[in-house]
Amino acid sequence: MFKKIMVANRGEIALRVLRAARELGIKVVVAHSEADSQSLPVLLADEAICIGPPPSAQSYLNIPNLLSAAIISGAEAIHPGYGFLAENPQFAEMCRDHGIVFIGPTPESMHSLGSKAGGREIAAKSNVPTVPGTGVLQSVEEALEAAEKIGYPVLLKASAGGGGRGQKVVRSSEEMKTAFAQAQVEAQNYFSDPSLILEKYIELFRHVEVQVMGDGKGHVVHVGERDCSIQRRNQKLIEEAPSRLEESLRQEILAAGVRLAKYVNYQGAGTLEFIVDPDGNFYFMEMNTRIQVEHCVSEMISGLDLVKLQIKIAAGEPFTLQQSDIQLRGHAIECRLNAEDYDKDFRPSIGKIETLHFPGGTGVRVDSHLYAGYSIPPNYDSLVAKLIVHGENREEAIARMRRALAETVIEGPGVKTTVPFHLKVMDNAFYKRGAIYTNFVTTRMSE
Amino acid sequence: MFKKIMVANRGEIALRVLRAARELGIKVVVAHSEADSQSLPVLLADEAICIGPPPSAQSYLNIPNLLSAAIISGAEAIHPGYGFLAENPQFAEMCRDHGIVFIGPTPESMHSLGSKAGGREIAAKSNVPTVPGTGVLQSVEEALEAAEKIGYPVLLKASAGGGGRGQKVVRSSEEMKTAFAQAQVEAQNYFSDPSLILEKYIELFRHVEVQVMGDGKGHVVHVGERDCSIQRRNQKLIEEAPSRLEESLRQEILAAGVRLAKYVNYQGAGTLEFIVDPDGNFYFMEMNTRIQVEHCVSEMISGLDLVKLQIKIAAGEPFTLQQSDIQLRGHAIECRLNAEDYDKDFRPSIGKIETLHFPGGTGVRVDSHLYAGYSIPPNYDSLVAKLIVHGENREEAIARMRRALAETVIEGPGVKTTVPFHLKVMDNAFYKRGAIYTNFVTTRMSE
Amino acid sequence: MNAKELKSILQALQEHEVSELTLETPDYKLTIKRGGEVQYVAAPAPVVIQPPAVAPAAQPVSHAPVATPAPTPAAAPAATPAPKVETPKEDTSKYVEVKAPIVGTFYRAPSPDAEPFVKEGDTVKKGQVLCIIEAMKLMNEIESEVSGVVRKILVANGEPIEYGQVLFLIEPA
Amino acid sequence: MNAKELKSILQALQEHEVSELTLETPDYKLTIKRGGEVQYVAAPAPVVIQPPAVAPAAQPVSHAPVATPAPTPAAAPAATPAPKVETPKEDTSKYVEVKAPIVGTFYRAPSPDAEPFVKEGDTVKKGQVLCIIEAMKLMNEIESEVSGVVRKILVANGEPIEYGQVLFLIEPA
Repeated sequence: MFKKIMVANRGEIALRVLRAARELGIKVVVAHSEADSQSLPVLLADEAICIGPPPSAQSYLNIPNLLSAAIISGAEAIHPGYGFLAENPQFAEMCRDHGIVFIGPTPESMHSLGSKAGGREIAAKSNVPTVPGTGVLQSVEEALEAAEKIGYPVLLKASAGGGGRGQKVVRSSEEMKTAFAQAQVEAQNYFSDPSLILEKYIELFRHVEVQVMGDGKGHVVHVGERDCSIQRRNQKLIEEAPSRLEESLRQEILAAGVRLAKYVNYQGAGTLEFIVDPDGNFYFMEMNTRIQVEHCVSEMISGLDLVKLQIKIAAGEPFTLQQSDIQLRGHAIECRLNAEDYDKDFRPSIGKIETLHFPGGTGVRVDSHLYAGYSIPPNYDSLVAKLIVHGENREEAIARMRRALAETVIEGPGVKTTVPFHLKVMDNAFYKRGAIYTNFVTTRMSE
Repeated sequence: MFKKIMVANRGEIALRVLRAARELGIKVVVAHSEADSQSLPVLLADEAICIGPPPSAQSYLNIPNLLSAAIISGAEAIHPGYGFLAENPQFAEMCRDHGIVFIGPTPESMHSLGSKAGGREIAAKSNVPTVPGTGVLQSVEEALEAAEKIGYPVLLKASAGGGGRGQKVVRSSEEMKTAFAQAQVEAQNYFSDPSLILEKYIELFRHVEVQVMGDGKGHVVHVGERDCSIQRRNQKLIEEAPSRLEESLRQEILAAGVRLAKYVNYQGAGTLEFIVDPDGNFYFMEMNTRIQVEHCVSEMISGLDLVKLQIKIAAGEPFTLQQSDIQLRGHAIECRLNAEDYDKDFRPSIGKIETLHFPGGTGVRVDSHLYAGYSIPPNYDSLVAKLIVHGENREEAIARMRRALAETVIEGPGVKTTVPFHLKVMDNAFYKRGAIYTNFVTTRMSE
Repeated sequence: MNAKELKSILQALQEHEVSELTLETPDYKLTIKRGGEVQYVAAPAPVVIQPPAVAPAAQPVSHAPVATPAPTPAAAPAATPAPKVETPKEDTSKYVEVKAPIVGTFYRAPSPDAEPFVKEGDTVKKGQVLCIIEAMKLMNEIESEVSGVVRKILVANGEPIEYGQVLFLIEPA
Repeated sequence: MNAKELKSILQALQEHEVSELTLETPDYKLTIKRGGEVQYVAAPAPVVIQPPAVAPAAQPVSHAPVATPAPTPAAAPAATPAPKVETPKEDTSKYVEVKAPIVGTFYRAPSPDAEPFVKEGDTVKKGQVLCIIEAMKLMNEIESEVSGVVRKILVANGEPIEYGQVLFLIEPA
């Protein structure tokens, strides 16, 4: 096992990794920007190294500084968390070149799974359905032709994309030309790659994803699936496990996820995202080759520590966990508490936390880097806490989440959080019934 | 189901009951003394009623005021928590007389199980072994005769006692006369009843207890057992579930617990305490007819909410949970954080909490009524927080507890907690091996 | 001893205006002098010296951690009417408060049809019954502990009252 | 005791107007004197003396929620030597700080046997190489941004340095 690892991330996920490592007896170096020098992971770290000024591009995305920090501190491995460099094959490769273990999949599988087109190809080879669509399009003419075959509406997507960025719905051939040009520009801006693909656009669907863990040698297990349909502008806000799909469909999707991950000899923690339409058709979307924000709900129902498993697999420990060892129990829900003002269209809010009180009691878990006196820096994303609950069933989990949200106090001058949004969802009749598609926030919350 | 219940208790257990009730959609009245008017359960309550001045005798033990409070607030039931009136059959009876449901067993079974002598009799009838001993002793001569038969050392105990109070070890006939008189006085002082019983004194043993839930009509299930051997002056400090007993012995003890509880048609949550000697002999000690401080470890391994079950059973809901429905998973540990100065022989410490930070993350649960700005009143016991962890196995649970303790900050002028004690236990080689008897604190922690 | 511990020691010194501290433990020895040998030597000529104002040290406002809506005391204690702003002439500080010694229901009269025991403005004698508190079906008469004039009756007939709730204000004779 | 801890101790001393501190532990002995014997001697003419403004104390010292033992920065940033108390004549406020623009290992000389690029007291020109920072096996020369005199070298040869760490103090010409 490693003696020392470095976390190349910030906020709650840096703390999450630190906790897992500490429980394994591993020393933790936290690499941080100047804006995060008083952050909780830094304060709790065994060592902390400043790797750049506040802007991410110069710190959390600064590969030379991150590698130097790992080298001078003697860290044997780097955990990239999520976001930043977590899915950057080049970074993983440079880690390898410098004799540092990248806690994640190989650069090769990141590369092949990292693009939409690559993912579709692997899905086809492992017999996992994908949304009818194309490979990389060479021209708008090719796009028009493909759209005719598939039938409108269609979706233009950046081949290198993720997180819903750079996507455009096209409802007719008239719209195609402009949309194609715009999508190219966006793809270039967001992902430095203008390549586009085209897919059938499915308007109403659930976002269901399968959590897998693999040893890189063909052994893969799933840790159940999650429903992440409560989204706003393609950003997930609430996740739950298990999904509310009927059992046979659940099992089909879980099997498809494992099949694909086995096909690529996947190593470490990964997530296969599917869309599931109201008729029970499911399509593989993409694989996220990292730990995800919402991994906690899978931990709650399985009792496993997925980040520890990541570290153990990366350290070369034999991965002996069998599918039959994994017993899922009850129902878990996660609410992402963002520092945003729900009453003002989720406008980001920053400031110093003066009063902080998190809920406790049965079945309540809090993952947060906040502390009383901490100032939320303006440089990064707005996630400040994850509130996760577990109950015997979905009904109890919802009641518990409502109770826990009502106990939560995050206060300071100018600080607002999305707690009111989540309370509203927990009281929403559609949500309670489980009638949730990805358009929930826009169609089911107007009153 | 009830629409409104009253909590006749304070501190973390009042909060625990409030949380369970709130998740069930029940309004909660918190009865409180003048010293607790700013306590967290009072601040979170739907209603709060002051029932007396700070001394417990005039508030939390003031039956007329408590009943009046329930009546004027329209509460249909009273949850007594633990301690105070939780095991007072007279209170339970008066509740019944006033048409208020006492959330707990019937006054009759509390009465019969409440005394040592009664408990022994019931154990004998339900074929559960008890420590060789006597019924209530009429004289010191009778005590001497019994001690000769059983063999020294023997233990004199208050028949009405509990919590280790009013117990005396007698190692020879010479010591008996004085010890008998002293024990009588103590029994009178603590329990208003000088009746004594005598038992074989077992020096080295584990304290193992079985959690049961019954519907009052003969259906009883167990929720596993707990090991509570880490004690100081007969007060539990650390509890864990499951115990480290070998499986066949575990099953024997669990079966004995259920058998006894079934024999009395037990209703609600109860705990059967056993002592288990190094040779695997086990003896029933007594039954606690209430929810216990350490119920949380059983919740962690079972995923059940025992306080909700108590409320549901009291409300007359059918108790359909079968033994086969209860799947225990992993290992849980609870550390009781008391406001005591470990460096100064656990001297109580009171004061205002200025800085408070509780740990979070996977498998960590906190039950505490503390908040930043709260002043610990000097009138009640010193328990300020329960830190509970769950892990895949005992080793992970210990590592997690160590990690969680290290993240805990409870600070204020003059405020000390037992966190350092618990950290020391988590690092103790005997503890890690599980070589724990009730003399652990006195014999295994000197360095 | 780490930075954080030291910080809180320093803060305590400042709060309590301690100028010197020596602390020896098995682990360390600590000596601190605060304020130093700062001397303000005033010259013979007229000067205005403003000594450093001791900061009224940061008393953090203790926000109670409650985000839930305010309690809805349906049948409950609450009902004490909002304290009215007294006119300057009325000096309530001399009034004696009669508080509820038990929890129960407040009645101003011995029976629904009867006259109240007392009204505002009445003169009462020590030991005179002021009201009844019903608790567990028993009627408990509450007597005045002083002689004087009833100035305020703070609870309405039939209202539930909690322990220690103020029922009457009496101006002693 | 590392740089970060020392920093926060120094900050705390300033906030709480401590003039002297001595701390002895088995590991180290720390002595700090701040400000010295400050004397405000008023002149004979009418003057208004404004004593040092008390630190805006209302800033609650934010106790970071860290109960864990102090970091053990084995190979880590740390090592900034304790700032010495400057004599009144030495006004460090005019010095220019040369900070590390990258993370790496600090070298004062181009090779182990060579002379250091600069020594304290040396005069340097803008653009002159002051040191090397090795990062990912590359040697990065760090040049002076001003002309002046090297007053302090704050990092020892071969030490690891983090981003933004102050390496040199230069008094501009």
